Amino acid sequence: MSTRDKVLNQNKVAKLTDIGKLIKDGDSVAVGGAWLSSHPMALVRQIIRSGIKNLHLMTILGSVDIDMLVGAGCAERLMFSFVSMEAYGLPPNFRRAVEKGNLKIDEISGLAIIIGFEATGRGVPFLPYRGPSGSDFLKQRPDFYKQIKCPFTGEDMMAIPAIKPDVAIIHAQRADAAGSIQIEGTAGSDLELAKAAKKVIVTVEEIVPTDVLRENPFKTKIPRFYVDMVIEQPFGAHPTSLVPSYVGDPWHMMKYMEMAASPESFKNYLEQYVMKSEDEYLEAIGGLKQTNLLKKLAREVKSL
Amino acid sequence: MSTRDKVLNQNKVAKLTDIGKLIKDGDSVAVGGAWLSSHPMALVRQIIRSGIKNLHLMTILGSVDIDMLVGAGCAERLMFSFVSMEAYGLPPNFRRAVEKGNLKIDEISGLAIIIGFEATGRGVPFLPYRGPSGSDFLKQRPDFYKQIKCPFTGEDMMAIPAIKPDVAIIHAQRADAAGSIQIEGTAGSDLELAKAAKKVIVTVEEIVPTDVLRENPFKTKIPRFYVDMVIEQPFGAHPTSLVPSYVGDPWHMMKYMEMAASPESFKNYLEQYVMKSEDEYLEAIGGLKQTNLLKKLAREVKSL
Amino acid sequence: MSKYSDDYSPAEMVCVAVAREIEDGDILILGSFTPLAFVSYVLAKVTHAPNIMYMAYSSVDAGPFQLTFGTYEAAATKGGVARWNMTECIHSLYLGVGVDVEPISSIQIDGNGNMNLSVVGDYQKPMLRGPGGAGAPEVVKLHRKMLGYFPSHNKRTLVPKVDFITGTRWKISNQERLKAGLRPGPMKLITNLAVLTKEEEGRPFRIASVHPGITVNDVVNNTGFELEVAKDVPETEKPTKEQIRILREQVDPYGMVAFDFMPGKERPAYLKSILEKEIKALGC
Amino acid sequence: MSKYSDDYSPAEMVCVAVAREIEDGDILILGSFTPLAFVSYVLAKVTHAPNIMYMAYSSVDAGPFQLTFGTYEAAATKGGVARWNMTECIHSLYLGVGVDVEPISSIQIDGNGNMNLSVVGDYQKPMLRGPGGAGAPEVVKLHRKMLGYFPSHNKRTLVPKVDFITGTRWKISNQERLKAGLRPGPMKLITNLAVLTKEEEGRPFRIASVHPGITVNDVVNNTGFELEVAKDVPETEKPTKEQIRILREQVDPYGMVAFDFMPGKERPAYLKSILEKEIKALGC
Repeated sequence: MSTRDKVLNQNKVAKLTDIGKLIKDGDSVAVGGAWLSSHPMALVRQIIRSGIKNLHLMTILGSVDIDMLVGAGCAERLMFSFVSMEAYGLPPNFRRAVEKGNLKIDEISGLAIIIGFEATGRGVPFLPYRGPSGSDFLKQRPDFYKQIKCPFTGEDMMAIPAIKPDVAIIHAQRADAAGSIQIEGTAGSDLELAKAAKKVIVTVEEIVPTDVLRENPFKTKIPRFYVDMVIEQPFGAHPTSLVPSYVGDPWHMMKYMEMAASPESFKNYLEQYVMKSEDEYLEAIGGLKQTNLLKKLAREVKSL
Repeated sequence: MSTRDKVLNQNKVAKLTDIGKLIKDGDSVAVGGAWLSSHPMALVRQIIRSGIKNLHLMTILGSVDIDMLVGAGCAERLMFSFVSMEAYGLPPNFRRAVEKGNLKIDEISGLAIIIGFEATGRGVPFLPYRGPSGSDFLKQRPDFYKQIKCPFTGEDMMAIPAIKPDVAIIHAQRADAAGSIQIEGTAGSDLELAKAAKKVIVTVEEIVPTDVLRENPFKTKIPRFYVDMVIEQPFGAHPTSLVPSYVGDPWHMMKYMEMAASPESFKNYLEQYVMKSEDEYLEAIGGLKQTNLLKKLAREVKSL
Repeated sequence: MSKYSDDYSPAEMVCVAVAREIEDGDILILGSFTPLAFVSYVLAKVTHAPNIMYMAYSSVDAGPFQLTFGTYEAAATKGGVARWNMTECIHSLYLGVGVDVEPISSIQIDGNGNMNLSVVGDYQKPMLRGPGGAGAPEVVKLHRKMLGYFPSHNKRTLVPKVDFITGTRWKISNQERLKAGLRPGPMKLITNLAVLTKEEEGRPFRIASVHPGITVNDVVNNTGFELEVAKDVPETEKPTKEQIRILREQVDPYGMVAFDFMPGKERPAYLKSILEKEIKALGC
Repeated sequence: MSKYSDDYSPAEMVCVAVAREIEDGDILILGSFTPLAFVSYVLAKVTHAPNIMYMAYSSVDAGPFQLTFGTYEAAATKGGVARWNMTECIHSLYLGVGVDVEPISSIQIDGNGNMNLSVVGDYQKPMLRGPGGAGAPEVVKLHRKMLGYFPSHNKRTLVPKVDFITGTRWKISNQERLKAGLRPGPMKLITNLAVLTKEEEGRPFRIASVHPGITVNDVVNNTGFELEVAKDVPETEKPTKEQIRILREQVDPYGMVAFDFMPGKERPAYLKSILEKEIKALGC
């Protein structure tokens, strides 16, 4: 939608199965979240279910979201600064794909990729900063890192070009029907992804009346004029976390690592967990007992 | 203080009369607030009381704050994009000083001055944006506006240099003793002033335990490592507003306009309202009856 | 029976004309407080443009609110869905997604569309020092529509050449704007006499319409720069009875809109009378 | 009776050595979750550096919290005084006021201090594809101190020349850093065997200290690049009894710190055992 259409449309509520209207084969898709937090996993699973292919994925700090999309064969290309399972090890599908030469990669330093998304939202074709001098990225990607001089001080600065994804996918706590989004915990650079992308799809734990957002407008991080579609999907970040609502699911992450260890067993993972509805998924990962435990863990924290 | 000292110092609570430790004759002082909102008026009055002189004032959207400092003879120079009393007319002291040639001015476009402060906080010597093509400012201030080309697209962009005030003065709702600041209403670009200035002084309506800030961290706009001094001063923005706490005082603004109409009557204004303590000031403007009315007006709003 | 009203003030005429320039789906900014502009925005939002997104002060996506002199900022802030400061506003809206329209007034404007908010006379030793442009130097160029409004249409304001160019549209015709990477859009001046529009570089402002009761000559005689005058200049569409009713009953019950149209001397007394009414209404 | 402990694990030795590098008043970032680094930060904050300001996830100025595998992110977030997203973090902290130290590990590091988090082997057809650098390429250069930590000191990790330079200190000596507009600060590697430091371009890493029970030869034989060895290399200061007590009783009661030191195969079982204890403690 054009910005005008996003402003005019006050009812953006849709179902997961509607995402095919906005994500097409071959699109560049920026995936929200960071580390093992707040990734739009229900949307990731739906992309796989919908059989959308040849995506040019973009992530700042990716994890199981990227690994799953790569393992399911949805990605042709990946722009990233980091793809990690942290304590669980290296991302198995990502590793295999790159080591076998089955995935084209654009590896970029972490600050640069954030600044590239940010530039688009600010309406500038580039932004300067103090870049990663001495890194091989500079030799490898002269199209992405350009040395410029400050016109006032003469200092050498690094210029980064604006990055413009077709679609951004994000998961957050709360939205209204018009698409204003509240984020309470780990926000990554989801706001900058939303500003940079032509189309923005957000799943949320709950859709609420706008007056609920007005009660604490300080939590509203993405206003409605950036958003095309909102979908209510509780535990839409699982197995990653959405603090303070729930923690990540270490049991399922270990299960994932086991089953992603080989292409064959990963096929089974997709069948058992992904190629079914989100309701069935939540049952498969342990149902209410498990989701309640993850909520409880998010509350039962010990400050010193 | 160095950033390290700001981090180490967990008790920055001081009295208004302590500001002379941080603001010296001839300093460049960026004044917070915007339009007729959230200006640090108690600090402005204290600067006048303390007889601090030859200041290089900086404001984005200034008002009675700037007019009062100029009228009291504290300013040698002013960087600004706007100084207005809005519905009350033109700022009398500012007008007189400039028309008589008694104030050196650096007039700059509104977006440029914000971006100049922002650059300092981001650690860059300049930032690019789409500037005010065709404005006489470009001819007049080649030292402030420099045309550069995007190294990726070749587009012409305007570069703005980092602005680095010695001191920023700000008024806000709430702080803890360590100097983390909550802003609930009109925030201007106070955060960018705080990031840009070497020294930051903030008056607040109330100083509270840090746990109060943790209850709604989304309201905390300026973290403690930017702040040097916090001073509790209820109605420290009067006669400007601090919504949602209180509205501006139109009765006093009209009184100000009357008495600022001539240098002679403005002397009387300073004597009657400024050259005394803030407690006496609040009595002089109508005491509790008046301040309660301004609080009530801030609550009694009508949405349609 | 006509839907149009015959009982309206010049201020209400201009206010409604400005409101009509606002299209549903527009993104707007309530900047420096000018009662007429604020009233026009809210009137548009409660009538033909309910989905517009405006940012007022630090309040993003503020709701419609009643304009009173005491409470306008608090009212705009209370209804907001998000909070952004001025820095986030300029990058996200002015320079990012783009703002559609933001009515601006100035000390002087000339036939090239140059606006002066800085000085009358010599810049270094001015006869009158103005407030300065705030965001106008960028906004006049960047916004989709450029809308100037002038409560007093006269030759001291609409001048042959401004004494200082605080800001200017820079590119005017749609082709030129597109070439420069700017969104195409009209350039209009709404005054107490008429609506003027400029469509191309080098071509003078055209009288798009004259307000009821005003003649083309009134407009020409009070304008300091050349005007293009068509054979028959249409009359400006009058306010409807509904618009006037909503203005007076809901949006602007205290008549704030008249404020911009008063001589400076009369303003304080008028403000005080409005405040008295507000206080009474609050039961203080 | 000595204040030092003799009952500590290699992991606890490294954790305490990292914590000792944190000075009160430092600004720190808790980035990608590595239990040892997190434990070191919190240990420093509850012992010798109570005023440090760290940002964890989106939580600015987070408080000290107990490290558990289930709750570390929620705990860090809950204690925060403000919220910033990653974009605000990099401009305000990394590039603005400047961060003091952020311990980083890598797949390879060489004698020039080049770090490789990208690939082992050829970049295009790697034998091992690593996670990538996240902010490391910028951070290694920008932060006041560069602190690398390596749970397993061996020639596969400490290599003559890295296969790919993901990031590097760029300027090392204080003079060179000042000349380049960077804050001066040391460059240190803390491993399970020793503390290595590099003070100048062109000059090799020096063995600053060897951990108790480790010989200089152990260090030299397990390092793939040249080392400068002083006549008598001091022993690394042991953890104090107090530090070990606080580690085990308050900060890391489940022994998360040991995690980084385990072979990959043993990790899942260890995580499961930690989780079981946590759940039991919660009474679930």
